[in-house]
Amino acid sequence: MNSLFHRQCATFTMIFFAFFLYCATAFSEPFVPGGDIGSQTENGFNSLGPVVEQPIEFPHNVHAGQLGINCMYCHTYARRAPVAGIPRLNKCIGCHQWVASVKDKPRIQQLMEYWDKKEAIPWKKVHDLPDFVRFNHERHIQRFVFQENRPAKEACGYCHGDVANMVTARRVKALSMGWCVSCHQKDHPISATNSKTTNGPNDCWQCHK
Amino acid sequence: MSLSNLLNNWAALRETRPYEDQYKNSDYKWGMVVDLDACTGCNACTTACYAENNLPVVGKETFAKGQVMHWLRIERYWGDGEQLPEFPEQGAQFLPMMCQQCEAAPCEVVCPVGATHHTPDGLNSQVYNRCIGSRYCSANCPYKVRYFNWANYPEKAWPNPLEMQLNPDVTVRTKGVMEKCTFCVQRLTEAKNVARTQGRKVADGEVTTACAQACPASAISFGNLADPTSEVAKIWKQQQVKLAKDHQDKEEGARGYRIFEELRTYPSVLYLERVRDNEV
Amino acid sequence: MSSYSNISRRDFLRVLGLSGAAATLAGCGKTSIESGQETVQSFVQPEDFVVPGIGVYYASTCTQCVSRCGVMGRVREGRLLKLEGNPQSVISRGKICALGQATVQAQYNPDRITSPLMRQGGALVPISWEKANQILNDQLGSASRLSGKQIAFLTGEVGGHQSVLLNNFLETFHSNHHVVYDPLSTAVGRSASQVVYGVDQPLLEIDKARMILSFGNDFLGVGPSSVHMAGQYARFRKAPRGVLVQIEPRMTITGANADHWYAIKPGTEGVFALGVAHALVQHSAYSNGVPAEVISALKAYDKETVSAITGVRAETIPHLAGMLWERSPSLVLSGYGAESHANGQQNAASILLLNLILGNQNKTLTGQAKQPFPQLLPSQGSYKAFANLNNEMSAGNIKALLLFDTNPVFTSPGFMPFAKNLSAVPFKVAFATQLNETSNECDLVLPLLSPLEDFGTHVASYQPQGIELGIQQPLMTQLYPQTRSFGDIMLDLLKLRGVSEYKNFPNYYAYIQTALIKSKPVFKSGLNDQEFWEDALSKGSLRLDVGPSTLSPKPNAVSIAKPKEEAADLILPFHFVPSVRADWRDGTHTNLPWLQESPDTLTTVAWDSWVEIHPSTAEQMQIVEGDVLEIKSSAGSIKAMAYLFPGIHPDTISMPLGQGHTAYGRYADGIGVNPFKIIAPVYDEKTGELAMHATRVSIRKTGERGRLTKDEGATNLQQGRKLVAMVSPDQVNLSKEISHVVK
Amino acid sequence: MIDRSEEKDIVVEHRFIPRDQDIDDEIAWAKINTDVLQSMERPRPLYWVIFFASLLLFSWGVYCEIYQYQNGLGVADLNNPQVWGLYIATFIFWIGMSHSGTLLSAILLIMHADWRKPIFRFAEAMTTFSLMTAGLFVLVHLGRVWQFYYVVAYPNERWVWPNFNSPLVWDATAIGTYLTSSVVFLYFGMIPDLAICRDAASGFRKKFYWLLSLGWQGTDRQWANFRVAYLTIACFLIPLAVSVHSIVATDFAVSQQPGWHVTSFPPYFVAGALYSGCAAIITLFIILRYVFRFEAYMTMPILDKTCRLTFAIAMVWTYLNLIEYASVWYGNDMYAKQALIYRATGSYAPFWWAMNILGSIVPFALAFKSLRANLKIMMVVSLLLNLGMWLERFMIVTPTFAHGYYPWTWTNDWWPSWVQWGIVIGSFGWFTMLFMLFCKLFPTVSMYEVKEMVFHRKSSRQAKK
Repeated sequence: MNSLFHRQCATFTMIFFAFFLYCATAFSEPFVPGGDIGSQTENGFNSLGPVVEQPIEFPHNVHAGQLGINCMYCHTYARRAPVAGIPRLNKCIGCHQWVASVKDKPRIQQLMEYWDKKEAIPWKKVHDLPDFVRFNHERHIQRFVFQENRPAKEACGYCHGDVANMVTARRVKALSMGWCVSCHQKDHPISATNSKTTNGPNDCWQCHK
Repeated sequence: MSLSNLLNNWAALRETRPYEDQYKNSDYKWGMVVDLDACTGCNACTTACYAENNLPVVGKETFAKGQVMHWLRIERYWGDGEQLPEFPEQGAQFLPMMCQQCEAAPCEVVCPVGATHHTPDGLNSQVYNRCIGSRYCSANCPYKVRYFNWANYPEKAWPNPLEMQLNPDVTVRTKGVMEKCTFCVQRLTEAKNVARTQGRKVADGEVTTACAQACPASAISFGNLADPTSEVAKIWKQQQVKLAKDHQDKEEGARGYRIFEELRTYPSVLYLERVRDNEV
Repeated sequence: MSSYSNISRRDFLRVLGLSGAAATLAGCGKTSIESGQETVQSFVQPEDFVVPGIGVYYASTCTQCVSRCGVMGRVREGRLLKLEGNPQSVISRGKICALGQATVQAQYNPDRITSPLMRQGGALVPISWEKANQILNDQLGSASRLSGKQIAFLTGEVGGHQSVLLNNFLETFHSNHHVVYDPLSTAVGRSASQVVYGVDQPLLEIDKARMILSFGNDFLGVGPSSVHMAGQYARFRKAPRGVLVQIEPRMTITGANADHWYAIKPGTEGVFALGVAHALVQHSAYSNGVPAEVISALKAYDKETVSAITGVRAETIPHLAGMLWERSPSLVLSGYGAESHANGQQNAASILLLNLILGNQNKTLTGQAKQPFPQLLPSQGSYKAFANLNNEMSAGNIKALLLFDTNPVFTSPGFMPFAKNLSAVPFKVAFATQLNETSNECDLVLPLLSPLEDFGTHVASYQPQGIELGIQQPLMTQLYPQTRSFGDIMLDLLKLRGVSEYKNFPNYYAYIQTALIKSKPVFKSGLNDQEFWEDALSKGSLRLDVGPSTLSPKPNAVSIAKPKEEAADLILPFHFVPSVRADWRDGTHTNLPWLQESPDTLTTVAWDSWVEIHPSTAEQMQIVEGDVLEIKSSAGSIKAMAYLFPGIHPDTISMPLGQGHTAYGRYADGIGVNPFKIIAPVYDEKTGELAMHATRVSIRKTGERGRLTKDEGATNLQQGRKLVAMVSPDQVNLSKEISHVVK
Repeated sequence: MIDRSEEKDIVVEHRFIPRDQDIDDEIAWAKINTDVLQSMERPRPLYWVIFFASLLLFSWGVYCEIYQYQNGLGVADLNNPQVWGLYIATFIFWIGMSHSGTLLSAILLIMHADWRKPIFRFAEAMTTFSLMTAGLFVLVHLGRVWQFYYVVAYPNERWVWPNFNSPLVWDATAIGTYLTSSVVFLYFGMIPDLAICRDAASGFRKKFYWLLSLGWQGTDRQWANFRVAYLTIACFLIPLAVSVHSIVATDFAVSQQPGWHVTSFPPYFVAGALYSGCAAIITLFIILRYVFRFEAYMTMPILDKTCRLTFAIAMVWTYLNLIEYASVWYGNDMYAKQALIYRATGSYAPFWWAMNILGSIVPFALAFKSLRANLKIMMVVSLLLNLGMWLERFMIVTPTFAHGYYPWTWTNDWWPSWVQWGIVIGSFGWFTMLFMLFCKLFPTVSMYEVKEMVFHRKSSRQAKK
């Protein structure tokens, strides 16, 4: 009992020191949030985002994987619009009316039904940023695919993950602010030929609207 | 986030005053000119602003409390002194007042969370989702052009199907955040994006704000001050108003001025004096 | 019934429309990252120029007022977001007014009616179109026994092919009983300029004038083409800078922009004009060309007499005369304020006489271009015709009344028992997008497409430059499947009447398409029919560049009476001047929230009615702002809060028209009071039009005090700050300036 | 329970204290313990009445806050020029209150003014509680209080710092530090007394005090450590106290508003803070003295000293106040001058005059010995002074917004809504509640320091002989 008082003091001091040390280290080293998400999803999936029920269970693994179709063949708006967009129905039909082999597959049947009804397919958003965020696919595609000549799979994959191995797309990256900023602060070569590098814009209004 | 990062930007953080030719080498510095001689006070600009920027209609009671949200307001004065004239014999004095996008903005320095800051284009940004609603910026704004969401306006402002009019490029602000005129930044961003893809700068007249586009008397003109060939840059030059000066030495005949220049806010909005014939 | 499936663009509009509804719910403050909550924009087979996230503009024509500006709408994800002026239209020159902007809210108004309504047991209940057509067939079908004067069509200033179909429909009853009621009709002014120039509405070249002397003409506010004239005004202000002098009892927007503004006794504008004329004809340069009897008649108008009558300082008259003398060409305008009095036409004529003396005709004042489509011109309203209709109704001669684009129950003066007579009419059909005081009283209400969902053709009655035939086209797919185009309904009615030549028109769209393609020769277009049509749609108008015609004025047509001073009225001491707000007009637009919220520019009051009273008068009567006053005229009385307003003649009080709705949707109902109801039965001697500004009233403090909903703070002065700096023209060098006015 | 029969002779008990002594140095140490501990015994019904009254006020404030939280700050009738209203005014008021404790316990400690010893404990408690109240107002006035942590500089997922230019960030930091350190200081200073309580108490109370007293035994070693630590914290606290209110002053001085942009604001605010703090001490002094029968410790001479101190500070404040007016009046800033004239003549003039009279004229009552000796008058005076100080804060915030640079937004008739009043009143309830709890849980008079005082006085008196 007698010496309790000093030990108590010591404990206090040690706690304080520990805290200061933590702050010092934390502030001097950038705090990198997990590139792969855990807590970001509502119904906490440890490595993948939630499975999204789509009107048609679209097999990315077949189109992007086995057939190796370029992302931007279907998501054609990505290079010229803020949103990558979903291929218009007649694009799907454009190919599938000639693909006899799968004509009787249930998915294709569904597809044809929509086409006959001349009705747009109500696809669900998988990578849905908050409404105050202005993300522009065009800028990123222009920079990384057309200027740096990276393969679309890599450029798109950085945010969308390895879609070629998914059936319907799932969100695999945090897409949180720190996650964006961590990349915007890196230096990227301005083009494949040029060794000069710049980092992404750090101005709030580039992404916040 | 890193300390080094902070220390590197410390100088920029403390830089609160523009200097000569600050925007010489940058692509854009958005600026505006309002010709008070042409302005007829018709309210077209204010309505255009409501339409473009998702401004909520607050209704009678809230309006009466002084909680209206017009980013751009038309002020009407009967005289410049402190004595009301018997008859306004030279007409009324109209003043379209929006955020002046100050170069040394009093609001920027005081925001605790940096929700309002200066963009490379010389705009005075407002990041809604960062704002915690301390209202210090509004307290410190000499022009009182910052508007606070005193209630959750979206709840009542757009009964279905009125909400179909909302502009998807502009956030709908909810309870407790500050907002203000943005020089229609969504239009600027779009124009810059198009220009950049084509590997060029935004050309003069390619983009303009909603108010300038609507104004039937073309009293408002908007453009890029960093580009000396643009219309606004020419007008600023011809009116001998320098962005980075807090008092202008002009010769006779120029009628450009900035409001509260002596407070060293360095606004980006140039007003042209209202010409009225005294002999009449 | 009316499907435009034959045009591909309509397809994409419809498909987008479907998912558009889903898209709207986004953008409303979602602050977290989601997956699988919202649907993506997806199309079946859109046009190539349709890219998600990027807006597309379509041209159309604004129908909010008679100007008929060319507009274009920004459409994204199938919904119309915003209206802009169409740069290809010479009327709007790419500009747009507040009223035009707000059309979007008429389109998305939550109070629109979405299906036909029928009166059952006093209340209006929704019915199907089959039922509605059934009723129409019974009442107006080929079996109908109505004829001649028994059926009447009461509309606003409807024009284009709408009026063509309408009149053809009436013809099938051997009736020409198309009554146009515009409560703010300019009939007096038109008749006056008929007298002086032989034309209805001469062309004003404001930008050419070096001085404008305007007697209550609000060309910047409620002028015939205010957006265009605002542009002209801006050029008029550039070097060589013109001078604007406004003379009126209550300051209008135009008056607020004048170099000098004079308050004058209401109704004495003509006298003042003759005073100026008298001062002018002293100089030989002006007297020649003016008939001798006019000059002799002017003798009586020496400046002292005039000053005594008008209450304007005597020395003003020679001063203004001198200015007109040195600043030629000038332009003298008479306005609604001067025309709406018992001596209205007299006033207007004497004012216009000044132009003749100054020789402005064919300089700043020319005739409009020759109109190739007179049948498409909007039919002009007149109070007289409306009053006659009212009498017929009370006599019970009207068996069926069709109403479109007008709200007489609200806008008819209080002394006229129109509502009562209306209820007596056996069959009343209203064509409406939204219920109002009038359609509420009807037996059948047919839901219309909003102007932004409908096709149409428009020829403005005032053509500022050449001829522009505005084409109105849908900017988005229709919100409510049950709503229909007025044109379609008229076509159906005509088919019901068994008129053969309309059989081959499936819908109004096809009708106007054919009609316009038929008129191709007039436009000397080299394109083939389809190209011609597509071109017209994409431009939003068909243009014909023809120069203005010359005016041949008749000076001696103006009769000049002896000047007489009106006796002071002791019971009703005040003149009552109802003011017209450019974006409210007669109250047709007070249901649009933006226009309610935007403060009146001169008083900064919003969401309310108010009584403008001069500070000196208020001081005498110990009235302060917010005092509830009772305004009493021979026709009735209303209550509203006082607002101290220096821009008004001390003997005059003023209230804005347009408020005081009782059944016009959530944004208009219960806001303010309706001054139409206290207008006294005073008529213009020559034309018999109702004199809107001739009412005399008395003021009584009720003792209540409220707080006006207004934008201005505790002061309306600059308090020594340099906010709106004023400078006189000789101190600035306008010619050196870079003008940024759209040509 | 105390036997109330002896009340009369207790009331006149100060008679036998010689005039030149602050305290009767013959008083027995055991008596000190019993006297102080009796204040912590089972409360009288009146206590509960007051306690629940203040609890009621507080819960009313809570209700108002919830209502405002749900419907947005609009319900407080704040508007474009009037963005802050009563919240910030009352915030400054409470921050000001908090300075008294530090003044008495730390500054006077350094200056070896030992008459502070009987009264500094409750002053410190006051400090802590008023700081807690002030902190609440910061949160209450935020538009999105659920995001308040954006202000704190900590390593976060968003990779953004707060804006270090903003006085509000300084505020958050300074107040946070000040609050923690005053709590530590208060607690630390109590440890020996808590040990006494531990020894006196029984049952669960014993456990409670046993835990808090950290095994204090009063050995020489402990006393030595204790003294050093206590002095250290005191020295640490003094600059903090000064800085806190200077920073609160910079909230205004840094900004542009006419009437705020004044360099003399920091000292002006600090003076005002000490001023209101001392006034509050006088109030509580009189109350405690009466309620707990502390006449033997909170003696008239000590009150006399406190009053004189207060008067001195009041004069400093008055001086700085006049400086502010003068510098505006003789300066050529037209806007500031207009604002000043508006305060003196505009629609808020009555408050302005009241503020000046209460702040600069009323304190002269403290200059008269006879008045100082009269508890009732002192009570009234001290309350008036605090009212004046609250009005000062109100005058700083509201009229400035009502008459800023921009005439279009001038307002003459702005008045806070019931929600604002509710929350302000609630804060007083909250403060009273906490303080009353403190009085019953902890010794409001520092027993060991009083013993020291008595001992020193006695020994020095004998030395004089």
